[in-house]
Amino acid sequence: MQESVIMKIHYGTALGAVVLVAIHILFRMTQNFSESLQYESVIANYHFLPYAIMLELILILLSVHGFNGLRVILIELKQGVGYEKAVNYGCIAGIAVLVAYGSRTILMAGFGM
Amino acid sequence: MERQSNREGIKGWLNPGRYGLERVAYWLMRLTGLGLLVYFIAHVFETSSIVNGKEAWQKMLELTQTTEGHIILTIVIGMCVFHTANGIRVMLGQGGVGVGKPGRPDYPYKPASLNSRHKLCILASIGLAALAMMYGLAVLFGE
Amino acid sequence: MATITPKLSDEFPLTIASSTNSVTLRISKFNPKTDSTATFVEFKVPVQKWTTVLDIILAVKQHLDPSVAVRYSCRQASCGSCGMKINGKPALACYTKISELNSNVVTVEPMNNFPILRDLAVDFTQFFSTHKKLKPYIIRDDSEVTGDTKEFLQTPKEVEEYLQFSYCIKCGLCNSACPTMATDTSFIGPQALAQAYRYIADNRDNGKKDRLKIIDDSHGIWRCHFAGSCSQVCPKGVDPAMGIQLLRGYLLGFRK
Amino acid sequence: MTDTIEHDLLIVGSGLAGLRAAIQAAKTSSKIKIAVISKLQVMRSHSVSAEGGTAAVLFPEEGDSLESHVYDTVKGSDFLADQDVVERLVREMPSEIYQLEHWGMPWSRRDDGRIGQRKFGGYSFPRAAYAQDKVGFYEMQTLYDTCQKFDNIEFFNEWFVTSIIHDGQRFCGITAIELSSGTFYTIKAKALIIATGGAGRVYSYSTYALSSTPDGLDMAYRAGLALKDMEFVQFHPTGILPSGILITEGARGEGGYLINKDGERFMKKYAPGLMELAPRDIVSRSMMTEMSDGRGFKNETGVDCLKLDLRHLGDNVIKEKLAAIREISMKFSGVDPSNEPIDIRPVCHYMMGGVHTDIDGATEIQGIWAAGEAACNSTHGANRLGANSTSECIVWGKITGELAARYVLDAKTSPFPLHLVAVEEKRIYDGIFRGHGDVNPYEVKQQVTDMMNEKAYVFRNEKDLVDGLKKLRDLKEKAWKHVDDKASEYNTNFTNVMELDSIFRIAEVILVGAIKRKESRGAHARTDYPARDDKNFLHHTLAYYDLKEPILKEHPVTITKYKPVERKY
Ligand SMILES: Cc1cc2nc3c(=O)[nH]c(=O)nc-3n(C[C@H](O)[C@H](O)[C@H](O)COP(=O)(O)OP(=O)(O)OC[C@H]3O[C@@H](n4cnc5c(N)ncnc54)[C@H](O)[C@@H]3O)c2cc1C
Ligand code: HEM
Ligand code: SF4
Ligand code: F3S
Ligand code: FES
Repeated sequence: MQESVIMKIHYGTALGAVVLVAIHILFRMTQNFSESLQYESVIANYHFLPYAIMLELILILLSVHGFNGLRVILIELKQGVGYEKAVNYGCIAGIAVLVAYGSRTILMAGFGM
Repeated sequence: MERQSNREGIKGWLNPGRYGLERVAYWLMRLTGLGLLVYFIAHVFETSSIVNGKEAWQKMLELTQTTEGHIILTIVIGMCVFHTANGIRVMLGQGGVGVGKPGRPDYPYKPASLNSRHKLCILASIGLAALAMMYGLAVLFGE
Repeated sequence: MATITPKLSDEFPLTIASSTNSVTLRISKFNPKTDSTATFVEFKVPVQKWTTVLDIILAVKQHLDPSVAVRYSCRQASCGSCGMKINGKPALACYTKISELNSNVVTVEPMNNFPILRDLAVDFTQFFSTHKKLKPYIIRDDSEVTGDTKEFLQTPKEVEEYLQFSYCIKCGLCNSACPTMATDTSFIGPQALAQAYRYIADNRDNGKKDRLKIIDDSHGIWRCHFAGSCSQVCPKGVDPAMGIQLLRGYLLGFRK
Repeated sequence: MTDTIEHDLLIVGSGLAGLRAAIQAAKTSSKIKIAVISKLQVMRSHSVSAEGGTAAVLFPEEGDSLESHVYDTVKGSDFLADQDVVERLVREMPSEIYQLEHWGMPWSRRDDGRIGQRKFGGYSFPRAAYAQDKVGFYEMQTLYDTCQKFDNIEFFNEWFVTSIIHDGQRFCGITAIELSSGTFYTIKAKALIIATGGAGRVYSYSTYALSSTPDGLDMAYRAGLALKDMEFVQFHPTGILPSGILITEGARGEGGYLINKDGERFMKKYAPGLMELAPRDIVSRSMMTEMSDGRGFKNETGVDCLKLDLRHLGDNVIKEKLAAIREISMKFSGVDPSNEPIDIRPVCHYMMGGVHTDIDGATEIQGIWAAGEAACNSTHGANRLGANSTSECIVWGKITGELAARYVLDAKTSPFPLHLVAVEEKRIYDGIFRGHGDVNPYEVKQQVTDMMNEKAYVFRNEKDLVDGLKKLRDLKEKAWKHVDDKASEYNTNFTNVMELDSIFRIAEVILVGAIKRKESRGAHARTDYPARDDKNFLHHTLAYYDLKEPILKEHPVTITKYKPVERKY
C-alpha cells in the first residue's frame, strides 16, 4: 500500500477515535464511575446495539491506529527488507488478532447471553 | 572495513530537552502512543472476562480496583488526553496548518515553524493531561 | 638551526589585543581504519571575544596536533563544511563563537548520523545521493530552459515563496539533529525534503508530481514527525520543518 | 604503485567555472564521461562566498548598452584587458543570466517580475544582477543542482589533484590523492579544464576561503604552462575586521558611504564623479592614503581602519538586499549595520592573473583549457570591476566546456608518459610526505603570507618587493618540509603542506612580476613609479616555471576600439 494511504488511515482512525472514545468515556460518566462498571450495567451496554457497534468501531480504529503506530516506530528503529516485511505482517496480524479477540467479547456479551 | 555510521540510535530519542519543546512533544507522543497501545491491548483482554460470566468480571474488576490499578488508570487518562490533544495539533501541523509562511528570514533566525502557537498547544496538551489526571485521581480515590 | 617558536596569537590575523581568556578544547579523535573507539584529546587555547570554534580547532591543528582531521573552507558560514557537534549539539564551527557557548570547556565531536571518516570529518556520500534523488532542479521541457529566451517572470512575492529554502548550504546539521535520522538509515531526511519543497514552491517548476511520488515512500516524508529539531539547529534559517509540513500538505490534500 | 582510472573530460575545480563547464560539456554530448574533481566537497568551493552581483547588460531598452559594458570594463582594467575578450564576455553574458534563471537561480526581482540589477563600482549603469547579497552562493547552488540532471557527470569530492601530465604537446592525465583513503591515483583522460580558482590565501588578510591556496595554479605552472599578469592582485576596499570577511561592494552600490575619522565622505577628493563607486583599485588606494595621513580609525584589534556607513539606508533595505553582510557583521564583529558603521580596510580579494589562455580559454598545450579565476584570458587586465568575475567564470565555463567536449569526441589517445607519474609520486611522497624538517610549516605559512601582506599590498615599491622576495627565498630554504601526521586517511596535514609548497612558487611569481613592472597600472601601484607607462609596459607578463626562478616574457595586449587614455572618474 502507498505510504500516504496508510498514513491517511492513521490520521483518519485517530480522528474517528477522538469522537468515539469521547462517547465511550462519557458513557462511564453517565453514572457514577464504579457503578458504571457493574456487571449488569456493562452487559446492558453491550446489549444496546448502537453502543455495541460503536465499541466494535473503536476496537477496529484503535487497533489499526495503534498497530500502525507501532509499525512506524519499528521500521524507524531498524531497517532491512526482511525485517520490515516481518514488521508489516506482524502488525497486520496484531490488528487481526486484537480485533478478532475483542469482537468475540462484543459478540458473545452482546448476543450470546 | 565497515565504517561506523555513528547514528545516535535510540539514545537520540531520549534526552529530548536539548532541542526544545517540540522535541519533548515528539518524545511524549511516542511514549504515550506506545503506552496507550499496551493499555489498549490489556483493556481488550480485561474486558473479555465478561464473557465468562459475572464472577470472572468481578474478579477482574477487583484486580484493577486497587491503588496500583488506579494509578495506572490515572496515567492512562493523562496519556490519552495528551496523546489526543497533541495528536490533533500534530495532524494540523503535519498538514501544513499553523507552521508559518515562507518568507525572508532575518538574522538572527527564528524558524517560523517553531512558533508560539505550537508551543502553546504543546503546553496546553500537557496542562490538559495534568488536569485530567487530577480529575481522574479525584474520581478514583474520591470515594 | 632555524626554529620558530609557536605563538598561538599569531594565528588570528591582525589581532593584537591583549585581553585573552583561555578555554579547554576537547577534540574527539577517531580513525575508523585503525582505532576501535574514539578518544578525547584536550588542549588549552587562548581565545578572544570574536574567536570561533573553528579558529581554535585550526590553532590546535597548526601548533599542537597537526593530525586533527576537520573539514573547513569559507570560514563565513556559507560553504557548509564545518558542521560538527559542539558541546553536544550540532552547529557550524566557524559560526559558533566561544563567547556564545558560556563554557570554559569546548567539546567537539563529529556530527551524528553520518559515518565518520576521521576525527571530525564525516562522510556525506549518502547525503549527496539522497539530494540528487529528489530531482533538485527546475523540471520543465528542455527546450524551455535554454538561455535564448528572456527570464520567466517572477514577482518578488513569488520569489519569497521558495527563497528561504534555497538558503540551504547542505551542511547536514538538520540531518544530524533529527530524531528519525538517529535510527532510520533510509529516511530521506530534512535537508533533501526541504529541497524538494524548494523546487515545488518555485513557480517556474513543473516537477511537483514527480517529486511527490518520490517522497511518498515508507522511508519518505511520513517518517518526519514534526519534531522540529532540524529547524532548531539550521544555521541559515531554512526552517526545513516548515517546508516538510507544507510539502506534506500537498499529499494530505490540505494544499493544492 | 598507483591506481589508475580513466575518464574522457576532467574538470579540476568545482567553483562556478568548473560546474558551468561540466553542464555545458554534458549538454554537448551525453556520450562522454565527465569528472568534476575538487579538493573540497564539490559545492563547498570558494565561489559560494561571492556576494554582490554578476554583471550583464539586461536592459538595453532602459539605456544600458553592450558598448558601455565593454568600455567600462576596459577602462576599469586600466587598458590592459584584451578588448576582443571583453567584447566576448559582454556579448555572451545576457543569455547566461537568463540561462541561470531558467535553471532556478533565485534572482532578486523588480516589481514587474524582471531580474533586478544594482549599481557596482566603475559601471555607468546599474548592471550587477543580484540575488540579495548571496549571488555566488545561489549561482553555485543552481549549477550544482542542475548538474544532478546529468548522469554523465561524476563528482569526485575531496580529491586533491597534484599534477598535470602531458607529453609536451597533448594532455594525458592527472595525478590525485583521494583524501578519504589517501590513495594516490592516476587519472587518464583526453581533455582537462583547469578551474581551480583564485589563490588569495597567499595573503594572510584575505576575503578568500581558507581553501583558496595556489596549488591549482602551481600544478599548471609546474606543468610548463605560463602564468599571466600575476602581479595584479586586487585589494577590495571593504574587508571587515578582524576576520577579513568581505563586505560586498553591493553595500556601496545600494548607497553606503565610506567615512574617515572626521566623518567625511573622503572619496569626493579622489573620485568626485563616482565617489564610493569608483573602481576598487582607486578606492583602496584612497583609503590607504587616508589612513597613512592619519584620518583613519583604530579598530579594537589595534589595526588602522575606516568605516562603512549604511545607517541611512534603513533597516529594511539592509535586511532585504544586504542580508548576508548584515549577518556577517552582527555575527563576526558584533555590529548591526543599521545602528553602527562597520570597521573595514582593504583586503586581498582577487587575482587578475592566472593560467595564460587565448580568447577560447585554450592553453598552450592541446587538450587543456582553463576557466574562471584560475585562468587569465585577459578580461580584467590590471584591475577587475566588481561583478565581472562571476560573469567571466560562467562565460568561459560554458565556452571551455563546449570546446573540450567537442575535442574529446574526436581526440586520439597518445601513449601515456608513465615515468612522469613516478616523478610526481617521488616529489610529493619523498619530497613532502616523508620530508624532513623541524620548523612548523604552519608557522612558515603565516610568515610568508604576512610578508606578502606587508610587502606587496595596495602600494608597492622596489625596496619592499625585493626585501619580500629575499625573505621568501630565505623561508623556502628553511627545513619546514615535514608532515607530522602519518596516517593515510583524510590527512589534511599533508595537503596543507603541499599547499604551502605551492604558495612559495606562486608568491615568487607575484613578487618577481611586480618588481619587473616599473609603472603603476590598475591594482599594481608603485610609489616609486606612480605613473602608467604605456610606452614600456602596455603588455602582459608571462611567467614560465624554471627550477631557479620564474622566466618572464612579454605578451601583447589586444586593442581593438579603445585607445588607452588617462583614467578619471
Ligand atoms: C568574498 C568574495 C566575494 C566575491 N564577490 C563577487 C561578486 O559579487 N561578483 C563577482 O563577479 N565576483 C565576486 N568574487 C570573485 C569570484 O567569486 C571568484 O572569482 C569566483 O568565484 C572564482 O570561481 P572559480 O570557479 O574560478 O573558482 P573557485 O570557486 O575558487 O573554485 C576553485 C575550485 O578548485 C578546486 N581546487 C583548487 N585546487 C585544487 C587541487 N589542487 N585539486 C583539486 N581541486 C582543487 C577547489 O576545491 C574549488 O572547487 C568574489 C570573491 C570573493 C573572495
Ligand atoms: C483518540 C485520539 C488519538 C489521536 C487524535 C491520535 C493521534 C495520533 C497521531 C496524529 C499520531 C501520529 C503522530 C506522529 O506522526 O508523530 C499518533 C501516533 C500514534 N498513536 Fe495515536 N491518537 C489517538 C489515540 C491513540 C490510541 C488510543 C492509541 C493506542 C492504541 C494510539 C497509539 C498511537 C501510536 C502507537 C502512535 C505512534 C507513535 C508515534 O509515531 O509517535 N493513539 N496518534
Ligand atoms: S536545511 Fe539548514 S541545517 Fe539542513 S543542510 Fe540545509 S542549511 Fe544545513
Ligand atoms: S527534526 Fe526530523 S522529525 Fe521532522 S521536523 Fe525535522 S525532519
Ligand atoms: S567553513 Fe564554511 S561553513 Fe564553516
